[in-house]
Amino acid sequence: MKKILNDPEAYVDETLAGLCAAHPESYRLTGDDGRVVARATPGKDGKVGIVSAGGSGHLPVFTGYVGTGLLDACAIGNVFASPSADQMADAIRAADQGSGVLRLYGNYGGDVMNFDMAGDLVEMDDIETTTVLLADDVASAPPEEAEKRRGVAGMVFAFKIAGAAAEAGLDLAGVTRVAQKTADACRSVGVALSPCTVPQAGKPTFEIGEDEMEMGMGIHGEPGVWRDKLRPADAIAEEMMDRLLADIDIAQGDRVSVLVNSLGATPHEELFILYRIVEARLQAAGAQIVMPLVGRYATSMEMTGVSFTLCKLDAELEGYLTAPCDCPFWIVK
Amino acid sequence: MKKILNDPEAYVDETLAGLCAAHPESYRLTGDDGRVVARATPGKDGKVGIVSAGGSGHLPVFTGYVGTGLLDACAIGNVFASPSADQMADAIRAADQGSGVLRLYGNYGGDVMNFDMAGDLVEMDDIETTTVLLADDVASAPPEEAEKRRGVAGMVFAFKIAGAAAEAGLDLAGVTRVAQKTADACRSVGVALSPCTVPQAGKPTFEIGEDEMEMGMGIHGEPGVWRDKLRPADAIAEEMMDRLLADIDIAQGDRVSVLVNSLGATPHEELFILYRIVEARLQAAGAQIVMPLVGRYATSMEMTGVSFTLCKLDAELEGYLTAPCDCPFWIVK
Amino acid sequence: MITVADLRSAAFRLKTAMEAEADTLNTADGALGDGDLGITMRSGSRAIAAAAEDLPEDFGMALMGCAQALTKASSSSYGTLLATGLMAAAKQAKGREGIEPGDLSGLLVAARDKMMARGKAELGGKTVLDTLDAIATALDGAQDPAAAAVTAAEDAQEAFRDKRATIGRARIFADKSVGLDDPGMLAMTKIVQAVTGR
Amino acid sequence: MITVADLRSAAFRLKTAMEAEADTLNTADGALGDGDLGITMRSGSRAIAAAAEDLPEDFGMALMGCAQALTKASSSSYGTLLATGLMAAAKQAKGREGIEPGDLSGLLVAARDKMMARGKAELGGKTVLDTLDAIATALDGAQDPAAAAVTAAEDAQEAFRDKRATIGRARIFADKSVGLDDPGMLAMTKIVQAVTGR
Ligand SMILES: Nc1ncnc2c1ncn2[C@@H]1O[C@H](COP(=O)(O)OP(=O)(O)O)[C@@H](O)[C@H]1O
Ligand SMILES: Nc1ncnc2c1ncn2[C@@H]1O[C@H](COP(=O)(O)OP(=O)(O)O)[C@@H](O)[C@H]1O
Ligand SMILES: [Mg+2]
Ligand SMILES: [Mg+2]
Ligand SMILES: [Mg+2]
Ligand SMILES: [Mg+2]
Repeated sequence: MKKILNDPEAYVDETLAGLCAAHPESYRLTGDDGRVVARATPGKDGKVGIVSAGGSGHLPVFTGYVGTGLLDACAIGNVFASPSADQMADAIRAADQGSGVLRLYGNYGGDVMNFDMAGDLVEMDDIETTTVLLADDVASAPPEEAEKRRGVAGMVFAFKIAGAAAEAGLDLAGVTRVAQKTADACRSVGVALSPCTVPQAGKPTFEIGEDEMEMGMGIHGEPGVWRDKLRPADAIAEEMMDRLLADIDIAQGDRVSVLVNSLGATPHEELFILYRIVEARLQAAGAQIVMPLVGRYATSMEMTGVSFTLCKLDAELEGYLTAPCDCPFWIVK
Repeated sequence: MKKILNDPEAYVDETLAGLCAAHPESYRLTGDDGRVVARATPGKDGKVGIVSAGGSGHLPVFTGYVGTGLLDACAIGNVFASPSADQMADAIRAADQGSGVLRLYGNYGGDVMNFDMAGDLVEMDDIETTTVLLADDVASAPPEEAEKRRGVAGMVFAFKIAGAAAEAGLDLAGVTRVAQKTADACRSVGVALSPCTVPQAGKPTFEIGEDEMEMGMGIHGEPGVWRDKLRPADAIAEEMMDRLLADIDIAQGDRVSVLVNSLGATPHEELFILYRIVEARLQAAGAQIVMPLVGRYATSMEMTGVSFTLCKLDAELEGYLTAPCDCPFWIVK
Repeated sequence: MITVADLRSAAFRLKTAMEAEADTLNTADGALGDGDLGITMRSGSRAIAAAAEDLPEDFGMALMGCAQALTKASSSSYGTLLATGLMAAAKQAKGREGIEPGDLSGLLVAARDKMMARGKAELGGKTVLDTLDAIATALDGAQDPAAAAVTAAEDAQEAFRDKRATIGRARIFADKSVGLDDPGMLAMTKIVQAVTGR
Repeated sequence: MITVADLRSAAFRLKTAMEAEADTLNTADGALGDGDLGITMRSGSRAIAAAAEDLPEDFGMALMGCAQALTKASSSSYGTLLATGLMAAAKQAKGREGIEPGDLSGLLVAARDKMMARGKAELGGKTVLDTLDAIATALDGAQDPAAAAVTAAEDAQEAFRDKRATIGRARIFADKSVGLDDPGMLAMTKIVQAVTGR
């Protein structure tokens, strides 16, 4: 949990400076106070814009996914903190190509309130906006209250699929419909083994024993479902799959994509060990796995742990999922 | 430093099983005991084969870089341990398309001895082989003994550039020459903040204080140049650049690629913070940065730390570096 | 009359208090949430204190200046809600040199209502709204407004302690929240203590 | 005569010793290297002990069986060198039912030379080669070969302790290596102690 940084207050601005310096062909820093990342080359005129926003500390989420077939712009807050309504309004303006903008982001109080305020602000610019919230973390509320759930790694599928729909030329209502269908089709669950440190807080987000793990923990260290001794990889994966499959119907012949995601420190080696069980469970359910993603797609800096996301596909979603996209963190050809 | 695993003895085989299950379009497990990863679709007939080998625990190095415009096959040992000569021989055979095979790997005693033995073994199969060793870690020996240095992340440039040269149709001597030129053009240095745990050892590779860092540490926890209190990011980056620039001539107008690499746990956010200094130093030297790489290209599982690699380019190397490649961990279009 | 000068010194007291309480608030928020409330209040109050150096003479505009400083510094749920409330109060106080203690209750009601609309939450949900509501009621005709406000905040916090959280991150752990102070209520108690100097 | 039965029981003693010494050897290797020598020797000796269950009657072929088991289990520098040495000795002993104590020195010389070729290293470099060389010399005409071998290994380890490493990972830290045992020499001392039962 050791960090390489300068002044904690500068963590985000220095990160963004480096991000845009390393990838000037992809990213452009904009907004009143440089907290908006937009595509270096904007999408084509008349394309529906897609904008996201949220706290820093989750790379490639959020800013990393600004790119062709993905997001048009993104407002980014301090680590684990929402950007301001003004910054979000700047991002909406940067994303607009004259056909309206979809706000696509995770269900967290601060983000929702500020994006609502941002929507009010851009009404004056005559930019039409819609909203789709990701609320995919099954550990954060029972199915009856599914709309209250936290948004986690399912976001990645929504960015990809909605981004491809916008690139394909759907209008705002169409892109919004596809994004909502994706959000509805995603279920995630996470497990954490060790915390990360928010630079401005200077100490770990939670404490946990050297031999413990927590099931269902949130990406900012929000409490999970249980905490107990560290279990073997296969047992962890089985329980995560139990929880996901209990929450979504996967039937014989269904086509499903899956994301086995490291929260940061957990290495690829261990993701692949877990993937064996994910694959076996989906095969046992009769499902066909489409374009599995294994890697660091939505992180919590140096947190140790993983999340699984299932995204149940229909032909429309599958077409957009497998369509081309291009950003420094994710290329689909 | 907590791990998600089953039986430590099964760590590598389960990792490989998951790797190939998740990416069957890219990888095929082969070899007598399943410790060789080869391209799912072999390179075209007559292409020079490129083979690598080394210990597990460094994903995407080594097996991850099997792919178009990269490696043809790779033998993989236990975590941080060389594969056997038999396994390497199997990998050489899998890489051969009738025009000989380049052995391209890092300078470690066990790997060298076994790859030498493997070369003897495949002589009977009439497969011509050559060898290029990466010895890019400037912290591991003074310039006078440069050939004794450890091989670290510079390997990634060598895989990419030699891979493109082979794809372009160069013969074995040509691919070997290009690979050697790349190896000669690379300099790396690493810094570690916290160790990783080798599953079979069950405890961290080294001990280090909560407020300490080590400059020049090796990717298996081999000792570095100094150990001291953790310094600010910019100071760390400056010293790493000092060490690299002292070891290679970078003059006005030179074209240089750079890899800012996480050893595992260090998040992208911090790599970008460091990148600011890397860019500033290269710009100050008058160099033009080409295709900078920032991410997890060569890891030590969950180790916290970073390495920098400079790769000084001429027109030939730059052409191959920026040529297309495709594996699940790295796509260049 | 409460003037901009009073607002300014209250801002400085707030900053001092929030520097000191940051860890406590982070910990309270970390029990069921993301543990950032101390950071929010520390950077928010620093920003307000910095803005306080040159606030306009108009009391309403001065409140608006505080709200904008807060918005720039912190956009967590709590920071956004506080800024929303401050703006609502600012609107009412606009054009005046200062406010009378008797105006306080009305300003708080305005803030509370706007915050309910922004956060889409009801009273009784164990949030900062309930503290504000209790203070507004207590201030209505109070002899010693400062004392009344502090007591009302402390009492509300205690009264809700054994209830279940219904809003925000803590809602997910409603059962565990019984017996724990809502971090936003706790923060409001500390804010009121600091600005009144009690 | 030393027979395959003796070899088998030596293999079991070796496994027991290496299970016990794994941490010590990892630590010694970790001081200047990658800390895996204990893992190498533990998995290597486990594999040899497993192979020992059914070794062929031919002493040379039996040695070859041990070498192959070692190769499959461990390919670190040390494992590879030991296997190389075993194979060289195996070649010399091929076709015989057993070996005489008087043959031991010659077998060790053969092993040592093949290992020098494989590792491209010289004698005097503070490696396992120096221990093997010392043992080979001590065994030449020894009355009590077991005692002579153990003493030679221990003495070599001590004699080289204050020299600088010249080979392998430790070479990079030659200055720091002064005063530290070479891990490969340490391991060979423990191997000799285990196989002789001294
Ligand atoms: N929608 C809401 N309405 C009213 N109060 C709320 C709301 N959401 C959060 N709060 C208050 O804010 C406090 C948490 O603030 P904060 O830590 O900033 O939230 P977060 O980190 O989840 O954005 C809660 O204890 C509660 O008092
Ligand atoms: N080239 C060599 N020639 C002779 N002995 C060597 C050589 N390389 C290593 N050794 C011996 O092996 C020991 C280290 O073994 P090991 O830990 O397996 O190395 P590594 O982990 O670097 O592959 C050293 O202490 C030394 O005695
Ligand atoms: Mg919070
Ligand atoms: Mg928060
Ligand atoms: Mg070693
Ligand atoms: Mg080793």
